[in-house]
Amino acid sequence: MEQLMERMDTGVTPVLDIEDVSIQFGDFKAIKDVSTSIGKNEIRFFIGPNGAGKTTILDAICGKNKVSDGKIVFHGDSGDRDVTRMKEYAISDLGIGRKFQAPSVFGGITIDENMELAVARKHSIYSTTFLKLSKEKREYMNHILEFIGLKDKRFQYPSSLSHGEKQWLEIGMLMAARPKLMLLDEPVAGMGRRETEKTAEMLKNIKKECSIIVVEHDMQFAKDVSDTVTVFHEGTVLDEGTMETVQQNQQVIDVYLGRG
Amino acid sequence: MELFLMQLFNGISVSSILLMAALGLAVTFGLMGVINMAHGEFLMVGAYTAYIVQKLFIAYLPAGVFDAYCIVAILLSFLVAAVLGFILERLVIRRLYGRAADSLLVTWGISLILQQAARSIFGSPNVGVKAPSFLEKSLRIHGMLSLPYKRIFILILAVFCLFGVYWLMYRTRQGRNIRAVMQNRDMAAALGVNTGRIDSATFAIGSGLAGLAGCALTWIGAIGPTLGTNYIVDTFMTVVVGGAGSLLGSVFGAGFIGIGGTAFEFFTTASIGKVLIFLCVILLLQFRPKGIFAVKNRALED
Amino acid sequence: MFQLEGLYATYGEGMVLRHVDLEAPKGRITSLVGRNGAGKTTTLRAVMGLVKTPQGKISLDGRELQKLPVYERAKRGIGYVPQGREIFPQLTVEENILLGLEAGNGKGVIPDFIFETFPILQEFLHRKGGDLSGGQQQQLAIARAVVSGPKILILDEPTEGIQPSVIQEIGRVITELKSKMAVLIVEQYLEFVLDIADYCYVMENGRIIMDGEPECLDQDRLQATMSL
Amino acid sequence: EITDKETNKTETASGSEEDSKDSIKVGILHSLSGTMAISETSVRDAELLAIKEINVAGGVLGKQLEPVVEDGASDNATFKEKAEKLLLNDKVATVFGCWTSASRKAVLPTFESNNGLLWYPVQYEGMEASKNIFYVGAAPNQQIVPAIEYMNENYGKKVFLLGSDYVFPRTANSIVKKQAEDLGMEVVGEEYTPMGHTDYTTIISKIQDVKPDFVFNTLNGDSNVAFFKQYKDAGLTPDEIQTLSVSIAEEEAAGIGASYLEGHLVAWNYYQTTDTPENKKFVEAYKAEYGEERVTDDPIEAGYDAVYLWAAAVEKAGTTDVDQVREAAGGIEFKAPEGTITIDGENQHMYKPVRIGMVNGEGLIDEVWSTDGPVKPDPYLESYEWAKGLSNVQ
Amino acid sequence: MKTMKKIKGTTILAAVIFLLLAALPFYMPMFRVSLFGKYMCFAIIALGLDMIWGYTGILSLGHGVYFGLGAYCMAMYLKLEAAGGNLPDFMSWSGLDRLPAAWVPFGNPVFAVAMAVAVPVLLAVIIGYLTFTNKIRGVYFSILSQAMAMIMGTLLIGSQAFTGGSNGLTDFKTIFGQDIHAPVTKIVMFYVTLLVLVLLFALCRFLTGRRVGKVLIAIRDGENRAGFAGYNTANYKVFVYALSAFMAGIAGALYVGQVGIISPAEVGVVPSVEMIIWVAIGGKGTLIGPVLGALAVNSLKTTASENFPELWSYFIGVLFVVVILWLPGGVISLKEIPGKIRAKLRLHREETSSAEEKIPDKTAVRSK
Ligand SMILES: Nc1ncnc2c1ncn2[C@@H]1O[C@H](COP(=O)(O)OP(=O)(O)OP(=O)(O)O)[C@@H](O)[C@H]1O
Ligand SMILES: Nc1ncnc2c1ncn2[C@@H]1O[C@H](COP(=O)(O)OP(=O)(O)OP(=O)(O)O)[C@@H](O)[C@H]1O
Ligand SMILES: NC(N)=O
Ligand SMILES: [Mg+2]
Ligand SMILES: [Mg+2]
Repeated sequence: MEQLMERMDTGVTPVLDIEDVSIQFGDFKAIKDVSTSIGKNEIRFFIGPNGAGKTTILDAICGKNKVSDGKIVFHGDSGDRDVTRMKEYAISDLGIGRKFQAPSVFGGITIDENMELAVARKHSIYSTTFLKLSKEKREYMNHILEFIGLKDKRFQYPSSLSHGEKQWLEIGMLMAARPKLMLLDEPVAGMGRRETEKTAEMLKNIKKECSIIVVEHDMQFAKDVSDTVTVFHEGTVLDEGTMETVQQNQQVIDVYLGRG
Repeated sequence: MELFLMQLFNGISVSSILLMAALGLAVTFGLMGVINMAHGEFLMVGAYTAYIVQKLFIAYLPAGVFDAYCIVAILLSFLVAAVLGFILERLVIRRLYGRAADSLLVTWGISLILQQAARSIFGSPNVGVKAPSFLEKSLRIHGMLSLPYKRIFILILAVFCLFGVYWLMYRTRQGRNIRAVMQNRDMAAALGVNTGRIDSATFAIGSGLAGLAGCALTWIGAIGPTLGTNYIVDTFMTVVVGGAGSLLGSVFGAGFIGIGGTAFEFFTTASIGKVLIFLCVILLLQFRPKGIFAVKNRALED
Repeated sequence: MFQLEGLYATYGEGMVLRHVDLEAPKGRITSLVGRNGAGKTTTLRAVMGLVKTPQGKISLDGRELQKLPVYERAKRGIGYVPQGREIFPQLTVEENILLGLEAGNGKGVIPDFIFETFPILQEFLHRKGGDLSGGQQQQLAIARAVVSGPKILILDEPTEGIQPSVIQEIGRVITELKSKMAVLIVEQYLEFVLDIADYCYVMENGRIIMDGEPECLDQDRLQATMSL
Repeated sequence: EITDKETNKTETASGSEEDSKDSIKVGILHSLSGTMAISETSVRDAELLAIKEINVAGGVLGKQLEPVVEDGASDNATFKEKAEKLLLNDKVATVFGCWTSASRKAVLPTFESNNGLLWYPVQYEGMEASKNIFYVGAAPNQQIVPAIEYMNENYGKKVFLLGSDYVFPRTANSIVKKQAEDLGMEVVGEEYTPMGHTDYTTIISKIQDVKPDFVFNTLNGDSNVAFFKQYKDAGLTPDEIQTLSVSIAEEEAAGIGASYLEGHLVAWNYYQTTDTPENKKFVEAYKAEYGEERVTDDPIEAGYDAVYLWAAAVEKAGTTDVDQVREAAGGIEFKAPEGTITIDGENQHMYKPVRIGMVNGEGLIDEVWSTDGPVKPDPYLESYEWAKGLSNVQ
Repeated sequence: MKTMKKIKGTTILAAVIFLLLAALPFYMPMFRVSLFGKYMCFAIIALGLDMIWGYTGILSLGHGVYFGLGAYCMAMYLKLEAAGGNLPDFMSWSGLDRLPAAWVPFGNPVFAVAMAVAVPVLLAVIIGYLTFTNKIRGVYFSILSQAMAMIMGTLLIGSQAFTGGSNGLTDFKTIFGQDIHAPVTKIVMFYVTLLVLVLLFALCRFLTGRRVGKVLIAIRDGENRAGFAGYNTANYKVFVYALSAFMAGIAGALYVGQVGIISPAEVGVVPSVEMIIWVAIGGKGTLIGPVLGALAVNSLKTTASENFPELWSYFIGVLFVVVILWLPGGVISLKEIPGKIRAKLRLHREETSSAEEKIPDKTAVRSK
């Protein structure tokens, strides 16, 4: 709460407010009364023990999970919208993009076509039938392909990529859509240090255009890129603040970081 | 009232027959994911087996022991269909795991072949099978309310098979292996499960159950090359309404279609009844897109 | 002693492994590192028999495995933790572990040390594997492989998605296990793996390009390979 | 090129020029696969038997008959395709075939537009008389109408109509309803079940509920087996509620099992037990050809008759030309196993005797009543006052 | 580059097939030509089915319904024309004495043709909208569609007075005033069908080449993910489902004119499955595959059943099994065999060469 006040004071406008959200599976409460808010151009990390509820809350933001209580309000161009009752594609159209924990790209079309679907902003049947990608969009797409190192493989099918390469492709697709809010679930899992650093760099770059929520267990990476960190534990928020302050919290060390 | 009770029993009895006919499919389709269009032909194989057993009894054994054919027929119809299923799995089905639609087409082809084979071997016309005499009577309760022993017997048989399958699948190591293989073949193999053997065995069990059902069907219906086609759609509906992959679902599906169908038929006609119950199936799926007892799982939502 | 000699592997028409030689004796943690797409996963899948190996030898304690079916290799004592977890989503946690136990012809009870290492598995024993969180699934996958008591444990990026405190725990467990079995581990998390490994192979483009004890490896070259 | 084909086509299948060789092609078109194969394969067998006998006896016009067999596959469009193939490609002199009215209706335009000839061996609902078809089975007044009269006199006035859901039963029952009205009978139930329906418990409950004097059964195929097995299971016997079936002959009876059918009634023109010298010969020949196990029945016999009738007409015409054969056919008599049958030159149906029979313990059928002699065919039921309005075709 | 080349190969194949079809009346007897007219109708259905199955991953086991609706609409017109102002024969013996109101407008050919297209599309939109927004997928959708086929068949048979029951509608005399049995009429209908087939083929080519085609494939590969990427997948599915119904409806209308009969036996469960088989045998996920499949399977079925009237089921059954098992991509995938062999050879060469040279290479960089 204090955090929130602080940010309000500094005049940072939030893009997303999670208000008293609870999520239940049967009689198991995976998320209990969680509130937080993500500011514009902020990179927020959600960290916390396995099973704390990080993926669950990302699922809720992008419409994959039903929220049993509370609101998730997105402050976009079209005003404030509660996304808890919206369909996935509509949420996506608001400008919320999502990368999943397990890499998932479309296997039946080439890497190039995967990117093409992602980069297009108009999603109606009419536009996918009659409109071609603008030159600027194509260039942007080429740029991303280069950046994620898949330019040479662009006419191949994603099935021939290794795990790490698929992660990159998915991040690339996400970037291509230029969302206002990006949700990244373990984007650097299975990546080498070098790739991780490259990802960090990239995130800092796109942060200029959007806000990002990252779920990650790689603390080095978190330190490098996070503005603020929310620590989840058993479905509640244990702590929130900068990486430095959070790292000092004994509770966080006990349940999450360990002695290292 | 009497009519109502009679109708209720009719519904339950139709349900038990459906369940009996669908159990094998619940295994091969629900569990293994093979859209087995030849399921009906496994019913047929069981039915013809019962026919042959009966012929042999009449030809070689004294009339006094005729009724015992029933036990032999039940066992043999299971075995013959299971062996056939085993062979088919080894030759064909095993190349189709994970290719549901292809399995549909191939088994469709197999069903054509099996039907024609039945025609070549037994001729096109139906053949007659007599039920054992102790099943030919009915338990008269009151007035027109009487319960044929056949129906009661099939009900018991269906329940028995249901529990057998449940026990095998959820209470034994084999069953656990079967389920593991069906969910992730590579990983099951990497844990030392002989997936090939499990696949054949499971398909054989499913086919055997169909054969057994086919034997039971000889007491109440026709035995001919096209026997299977009469049941194939209904049995698929049964498995799907309840939720493929759930045994309880199949029980529900059989009850829904059996009791609902006979009720509709009672108040309208057989044709309209059929239309109405299928419409209900379509409607129900609107609310329960994966069947009533859909297996909910985080990992399954791609 | 586990050995790969001149192993080749193909995916359909693409050759992925070219002449891989590798040894992983009991009592030592052997690691295999390399960039994304180098062929590490393919190597482990080849060991397990999940990709085609047109040429080369795979042997465990002198017995050749490359002609055996997958399940037979598991029975001969390979425990496998695949990349991407591959738990059985509709089996309960308990059933998942029991499958592992039976792979090693173990019977009945799940040994306590599993639950001591991964307490969450005890708590969720009867939950469906597919409902677990990513990290929980990873823990389950490791538990499932370890519980079979294999002669060699092969792990593909076992720390992926696991919280830091549990990673330390996993490191400890693996170190303990090496007295009982050979361990071959594929990792991107270099700090972790170089810390626990006794011997290290570096792979690039489907070939082993260096090997040695972690301290002895040419650090510049290693860094260059990993970061290219 | 195209005009070439055109002339080719207008020549059609009459094909008297075609059989300048020493054989005459004749078509046989029945379902050898699919649901109707149950009934139709045996008719095909009978037709082949007749052809064989004729060939042994020297053929027709001194030429051997060469059967071309096609499978209608229980599908109307396939029947039509095969009919075209037989007429246009094989240029057969005539075709023996079909069972269901649907298949006959499907091929009718083909036979008419190509001036082909079809010999149809099965009893049917009437209301049709194409000059390209000879109807060897019973018209309604040779089966349904007398059967209802018989039941009315011997069993009572309350009738329950049960049939398969397709054209023959529905149309037959609309005739029965008119007739019942005329006779002062009461239709207490009317049910149709889809082809291949397997459970009759609900309908049997309805029958038990309304207690008719008899059930008039127009079920076809598999359904009969289910119905009669379950009828008996419900504790119903012919003594309690009699049934009369018009689509169960000896072959179907064998498939149902005598124990379930014993005592039930059927109506046909012929039974295997029919006592004529011709029938003795026919039954013997059929069994010799296809096995002791096999039985003969009405459609089988009609199929057999059809071949002989056509052969006689051709002999009389001295050619296989369709128009001339049709011309010659009127009045031709044939000593058939069922008794003497005569072609009615006007509507191309047969004069036939009518017989009510009862299924016995062996699954064979014993005659319990019959007309004195052949009955004149009346496909449009024009001689019955009550049947007015059933048809607008005259 | 590679994709360009692939497209070219199939284009040539398509062109060859269409040219062969166009030339058919010049080298085949008339009734065979009519048969191919029928097969082309089937090819149109197969093409539409491929759009929903091969591309979008929706397996419909009920497309006989849409085919039937198109066919029945057209057949009602033909039947009225044949009746020449009288009540169609089946109605009178089924107890009707007046033409049902629903039949009346079908006396107008334009209305009938419009309905042959509109009714299937409308039904597909309704069914599609409900099922796809309610997320009925995979085999559940397949079985649902099978239930539809069953319902359709049963209703058609059960309402004999309105539909002709199991006989269906047949015995047509004229179409648009022309003798329906006249060779000229038949030839015209043949070429109209071919033209429609080519046009629809081009339409599908256009769609699959555009981004919309990629979206369909994306839906097939991961519907949820396509949704997260911002695509309203239900809309796309309704669209493509309606498109396939549209094509089936047109095929139905063309079919009735040429074959001269439509009956419940042509629209039920069994024919619906057969339609799927044409697509699979030809090769789903390609456009020329299903066309080829429909033509080939039906020619083969005809030939086999003519030559082996009692044994043809064996041939067809074995064919399905063999093709699906050994050519999962359908007969169209035969064209990939040379490439596969080349790749195998390349692999083999690489294997042997690297086996020889790479060993010293490796020891050279070994560093300890
Ligand atoms: N569909 C479900 N049914 C039952 N339990 C569920 C379901 N989804 C999630 N859970 C439980 O909710 C808890 C939170 O899961 P979640 O995936 O959000 O964790 P997480 O924070 O993302 O963990 P990780 O870091 O391991 O990915 C876990 O204990 C998980 O088992
Ligand atoms: N199924 C497949 N079909 C074709 N090629 C594949 C397949 N899987 C992997 N490859 C290719 O094989 C190479 C090695 O892949 P592998 O998965 O073994 O890499 P890795 O070293 O495990 O990488 P990562 O660290 O990203 O998991 C990659 O270049 C990849 O493109
Ligand atoms: N004509 C008949 N029985 O369909
Ligand atoms: Mg997670
Ligand atoms: Mg890997």
